[in-house]
Amino acid sequence: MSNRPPLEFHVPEPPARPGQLSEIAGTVVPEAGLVRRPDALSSSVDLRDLPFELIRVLDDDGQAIGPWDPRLSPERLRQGLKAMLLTRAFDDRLFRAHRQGKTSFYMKSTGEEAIGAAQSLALEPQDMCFPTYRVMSWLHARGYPLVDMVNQIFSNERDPLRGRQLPILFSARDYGFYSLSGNLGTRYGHAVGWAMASAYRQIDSIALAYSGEGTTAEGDFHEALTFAAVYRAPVILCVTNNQWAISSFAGLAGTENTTFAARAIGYGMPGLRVDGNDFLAVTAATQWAAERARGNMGPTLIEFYTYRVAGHSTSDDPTRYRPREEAEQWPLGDPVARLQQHLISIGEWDDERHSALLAEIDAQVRSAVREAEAVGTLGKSKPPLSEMFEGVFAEPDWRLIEQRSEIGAGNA
Amino acid sequence: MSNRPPLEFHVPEPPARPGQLSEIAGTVVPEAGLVRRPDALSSSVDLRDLPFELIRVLDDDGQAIGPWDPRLSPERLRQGLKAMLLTRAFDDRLFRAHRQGKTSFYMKSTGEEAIGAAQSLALEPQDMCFPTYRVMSWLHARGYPLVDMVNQIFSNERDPLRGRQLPILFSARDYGFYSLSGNLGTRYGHAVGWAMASAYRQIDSIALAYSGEGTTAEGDFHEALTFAAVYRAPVILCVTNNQWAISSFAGLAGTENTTFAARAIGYGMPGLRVDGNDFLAVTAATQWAAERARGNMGPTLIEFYTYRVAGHSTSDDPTRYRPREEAEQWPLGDPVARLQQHLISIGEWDDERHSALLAEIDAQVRSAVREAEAVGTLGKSKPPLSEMFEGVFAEPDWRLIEQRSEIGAGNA
Amino acid sequence: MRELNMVKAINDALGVMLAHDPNVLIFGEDVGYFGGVFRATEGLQAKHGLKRCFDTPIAEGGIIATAIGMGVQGLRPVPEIQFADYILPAFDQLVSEAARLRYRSGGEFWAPITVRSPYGGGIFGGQTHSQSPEAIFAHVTGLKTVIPSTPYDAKGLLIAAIECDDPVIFLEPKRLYNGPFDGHHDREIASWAGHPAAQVPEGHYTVPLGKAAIVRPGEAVTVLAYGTMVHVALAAVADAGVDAEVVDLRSIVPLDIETILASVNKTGRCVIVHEASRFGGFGGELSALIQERCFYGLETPIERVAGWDTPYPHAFEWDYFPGPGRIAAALRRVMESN
Amino acid sequence: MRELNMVKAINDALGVMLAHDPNVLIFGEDVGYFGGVFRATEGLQAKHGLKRCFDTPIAEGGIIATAIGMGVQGLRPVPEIQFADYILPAFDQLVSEAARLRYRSGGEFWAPITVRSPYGGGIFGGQTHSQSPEAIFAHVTGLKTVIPSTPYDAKGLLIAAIECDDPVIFLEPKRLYNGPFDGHHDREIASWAGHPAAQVPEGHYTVPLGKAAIVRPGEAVTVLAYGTMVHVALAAVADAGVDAEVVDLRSIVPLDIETILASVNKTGRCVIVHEASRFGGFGGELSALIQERCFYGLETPIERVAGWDTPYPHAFEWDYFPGPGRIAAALRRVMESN
Ligand SMILES: Cc1ncc(C[n+]2csc(CCOP(=O)(O)OP(=O)(O)O)c2C)c(N)n1
Ligand SMILES: Cc1ncc(C[n+]2csc(CCOP(=O)(O)OP(=O)(O)O)c2C)c(N)n1
Ligand SMILES: [Mg+2]
Ligand SMILES: [Mg+2]
Repeated sequence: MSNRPPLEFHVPEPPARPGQLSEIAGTVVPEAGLVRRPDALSSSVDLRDLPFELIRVLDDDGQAIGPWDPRLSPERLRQGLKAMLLTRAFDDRLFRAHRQGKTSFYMKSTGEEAIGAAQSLALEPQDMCFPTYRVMSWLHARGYPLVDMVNQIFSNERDPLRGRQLPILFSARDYGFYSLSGNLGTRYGHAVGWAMASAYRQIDSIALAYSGEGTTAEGDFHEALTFAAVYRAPVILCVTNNQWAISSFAGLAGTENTTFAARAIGYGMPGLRVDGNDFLAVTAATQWAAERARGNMGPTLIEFYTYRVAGHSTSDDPTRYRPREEAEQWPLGDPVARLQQHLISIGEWDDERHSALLAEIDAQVRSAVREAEAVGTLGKSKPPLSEMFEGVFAEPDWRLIEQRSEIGAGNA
Repeated sequence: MSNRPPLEFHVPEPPARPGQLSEIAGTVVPEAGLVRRPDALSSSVDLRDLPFELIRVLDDDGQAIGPWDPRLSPERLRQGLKAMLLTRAFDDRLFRAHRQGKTSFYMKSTGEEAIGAAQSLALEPQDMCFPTYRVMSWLHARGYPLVDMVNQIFSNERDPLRGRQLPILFSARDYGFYSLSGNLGTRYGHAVGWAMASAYRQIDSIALAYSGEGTTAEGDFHEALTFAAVYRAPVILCVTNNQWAISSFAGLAGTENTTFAARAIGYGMPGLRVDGNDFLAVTAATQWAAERARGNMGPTLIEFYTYRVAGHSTSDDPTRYRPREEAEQWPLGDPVARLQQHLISIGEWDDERHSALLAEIDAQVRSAVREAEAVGTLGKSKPPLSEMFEGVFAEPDWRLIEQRSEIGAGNA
Repeated sequence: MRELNMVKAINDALGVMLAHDPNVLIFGEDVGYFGGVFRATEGLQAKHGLKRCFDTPIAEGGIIATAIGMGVQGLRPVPEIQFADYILPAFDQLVSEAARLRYRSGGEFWAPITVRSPYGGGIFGGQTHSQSPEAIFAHVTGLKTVIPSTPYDAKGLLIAAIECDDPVIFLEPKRLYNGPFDGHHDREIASWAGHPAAQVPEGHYTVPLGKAAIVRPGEAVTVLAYGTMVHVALAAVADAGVDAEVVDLRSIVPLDIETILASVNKTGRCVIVHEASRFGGFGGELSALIQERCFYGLETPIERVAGWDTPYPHAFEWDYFPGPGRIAAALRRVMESN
Repeated sequence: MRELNMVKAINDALGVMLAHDPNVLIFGEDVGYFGGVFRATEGLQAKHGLKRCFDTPIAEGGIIATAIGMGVQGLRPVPEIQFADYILPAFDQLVSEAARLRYRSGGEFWAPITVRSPYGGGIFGGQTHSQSPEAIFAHVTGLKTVIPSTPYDAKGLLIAAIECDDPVIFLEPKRLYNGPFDGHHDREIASWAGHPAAQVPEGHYTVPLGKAAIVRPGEAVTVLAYGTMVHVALAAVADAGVDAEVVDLRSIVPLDIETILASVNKTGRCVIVHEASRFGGFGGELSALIQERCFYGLETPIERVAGWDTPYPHAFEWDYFPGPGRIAAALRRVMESN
């Protein structure tokens, strides 16, 4: 025993820190089109190789190749492109609104727009997503009114969430978008329960849950996977592995020697690992998992491999903890540019239409912000004070009634 | 969509319920000696097949075969046999003591004695186990004084835990046995922190943690695995899969299509699946994982496949939820009988010595119980009342001092 | 009307609701085939089917998360947590999710779940089968907390809780399952047989949440209690020979402040009793509320009788448990002082 | 002596302890290279090395479990929970394990851990970055709960907490990190510059746990507060023009009952202030204790000023926050009545 080196524990470190050479460009990326596409109703026992592959459809030239090509209509591709561009424009505008003091907080999805957009379009209106704050493209793809979103971000009188919630922690039931909250991971299990309720009620709605890769470390993640596996709930469980959790890299969530998708093996469910910057691959994987769920084959875990291009939120500066150039060198490229290139390469898009679309989106976002500003920005306008006491319970009890009147917010 | 059958969720059910034919005898058990034994310092990436095998050393004739044979000395084998027999005799005696009203609660390890006994002997005195209530054989293998154990079970004046804890929820630091508690799963992560502290302090102690298979569903289990994997902590993480969690069978923990050992794959650690009723296989797997831990290769997850022969505790009657004959039909046999058979087959044991040993053990247990009874059984004797207020903090604060004197339990 | 003990009354309530409302479903550790470690769900799976009453993995957070997700779709799940001591792994789900969902979503989503859990001591369950966590739930805005003390109330309150659109923590005093334990642990064990509140109507009825019951009217002093302590308080009142008014709160959120204030305004004296440890317990809130609202009518200080500020100690169960002796002593003190 | 703001004083305490005791180590989400989202651990990894101050997975239960295991081996871990709102996933580890380990093991094992966590409101953090969970910790037997209100105290209390052999919850009022916020949110933001309690000695010193500070002596009424509310109370006292004695509790467990009783016995009046919602909050315990022990000396009812019984509402931050206006009104009521 004495001739062994002393015990040590290991603290994972990211490939590079500010001032060090980013190694990310050197990440070996498998070519598009190579991963097999088994039948969606296969036994999970026969799918244990998939978590170590990377499903990609769009190749470097913007061509869709291989068995996972979902063969979407050009119309659908343009819808996706628009949703992604809108998300990006909206993010940029509202991030600036925060800098201008119009709201308290904002978070961008830059670089990850394909995920929410593709999945929103791939699923049915009656399906429900259990989102994170970084899949706003789900809502943009489904046409959620921009002005309502800005009203929420400004916590003004028209805020659909009545001034009660932090900016961007939306809730939009009619758009299949479950209530967000600041607590990471807590809603993953709600998706499982919701999916079980669909089955119980024998309605045809499935659930889709999101977790950041950092959040997979929470016990809630494991319990949700366990329940989903045990009851074969019709749910799609997604991990958006954007490499970063604030300042912590993905290795800190326990995947230096494995993948997030591989977690699926231990629960007896399929795990797919998918290029999250590839609109077509995201769509295809989602369709496959949805077919499986609707066929009573239970849950699928999908890891979307992507990159968080912006800072975590308005509260941090990413250049303090990672090389500035890392985002540009990210080898899977920009999801917007890749879909745009694909559309152009199949002759369904051109620069002119692109510029026109950008202008249209810009006008939409501007007008929504203008309209919301007219109502008021944070602190300049808010819902009636009585809203502070509503919604604690279905009906307020004497404490709330007393306190409401104590503060002069009405008796009724 | 409309031509699909309606959504359903699935509620797992055990192979048989009371009155149904037990299918357990039909469980296909792989032969002993077939599983490869890779180098203990191999990369986890090359070990992903192991969780789906079953490591067995003792064959049906009691011969030790294959690469996992730990080649233990006859002396060590006899030590193991004695620890297991002692555990069984102690369990039977104290279970009866509960029926006689001498204590409030008891739990037996019947059928699972090999696990704690083999691991206790395979690890070093300075190592620490983080037990469940079903590995008391760890203590019996290390010679914990029986009378102290009975005093604890009787919560009498000499109870080493000062009357504060439920019977059998021991703590025995000097025997490498961490404090038990009623809360399932909560100590799994303590083992990881303890192991990291060893590494931090550069002492040569590793940790071993136990979880029942039912308990693996807790978030704590996953968080412990994550921390162990991330920091490559020198810890052995065991799951004792005894098929039952009170009335729930193992499938309810999410392994109808996979194994508990396979959970390891998703964390990038090796997962071994081991015949838990085979003293030699348990020893060999533990030695392998210990070598790995001491070689700074981090944690190993080991699933011990075994069977809970008795009821869950003194509070339940297992014939209410499983066929009475299931235990006898368990295809991996009785760990005690199997080790005994092996010792006999190598000429190191015989019926005479066995009877002598049983008599010796019986006398030891009787004398310990008699001695503890002389001190007092539950309610007949207890530690001084002041002990109720000790140990809440390192030093009692004014509340405890006031309350202690209010109850007349002394001022100092 | 039949005579039922408390656990049978709870079982009856669950059976009634399963029959009454297809949206009700029940799950938890060992609740399915086995019928629960306290038999509260006995026979329900056999009668109503595998999908209406089933076992779960051992993961309390997951049980509550699943229930919330189901509740959001309009179901009324009634999850069981096997012991209230094991509700803590689900505490974040209850506080950050169940309790907050309606508020934060602007009313779009809510979680009409009823979390049943046996709680309290007196059964030699040691540290982790005896605790009373009601205070930490009472502090959470958005949760209701209900605690019955009789078979009749248990059934009626449980049905009311299941029909309530808010998340309810339903704590069942396990020491009362089989009989109205009055704390005289050295005397013969009583069963519910012959107790008036063990007369339980068949079928559907409710006891409203937020209404206390005056279980013994009196003029001299008000005793506030809930759960097992209601019966212990009644015994203490008899032992002390004081004309106390004993109020069974039945739910601590919503709290029946009117009944409490009316009683204390009448008696001018108050003793609060609970099993949970005293410091930071729910008795503090009750004491503060009464003091704020009845200050000028109080003759003597409000007293609290509660568990000591230690973990629940196995061998010292009867020293720890707020028994009739301690309550009677407090009653005498309150009557004598001033 | 240097002038430090509160977050720098905390950073200083951590640095002193890392240098002073090789058994101290620090970990939590983003605390390593990045230095924490509030910069409390800035520079510590660079100075003391990767194994003394490092990042963790996002799993609060795992963080505390790991800390307990380390503590058992004699280390003194100082884990950070990024926001106190996110301490709930670790609640079971804190209550069922850290708090109970010494007791249940008959003194064989204990967990000398100090859990740091920014808490409280006033920063437009919305529901889940603003809460004050101290009451649920105060109720747990076996945990200590400490809340500083100045840079000087923050450093001295944190060092005392780390050296304490019991588990300590160390709640840092995040609104005070950069300045002594007095609740006048519409006025210019103050920094710690020039504040006497921002004078922080170099090196090692302690402020004992369990000792309150009289931050403003007075005769007319006692104000009990902690954290941000100490400064808000001081402003309210000035606004109301009342000769109040303002007591900063500094730790709520152990509680400095002597100082509290001495003050209330002197003034005969008491206002309790905390940010957490009122019902079931720690103010109830304080009110009950005082009422029990100073009953005959109280001139007027003890008042509580606290957050409303709602979740923490983003747009209504200043309506919810117990500001100087509400506290001054309570002071006036208490002085006027009777
Ligand atoms: C329970 C909980 N713990 C900690 C936090 C603080 N926090 C907010 S976001 C974040 C990082 C999340 O990373 P990841 O899951 O990878 O999602 P991403 O932001 O990359 O989309 C942390 C630690 C929180 N919100 N909730
Ligand atoms: C957190 C928690 N939840 C529930 C229980 C109640 N309980 C005690 S033992 C048990 C079953 C455990 O089964 P398993 O993990 O398989 O261990 P085994 O008893 O088979 O060794 C349950 C549900 C508990 N003690 N703690
Ligand atoms: Mg991330
Ligand atoms: Mg088991």
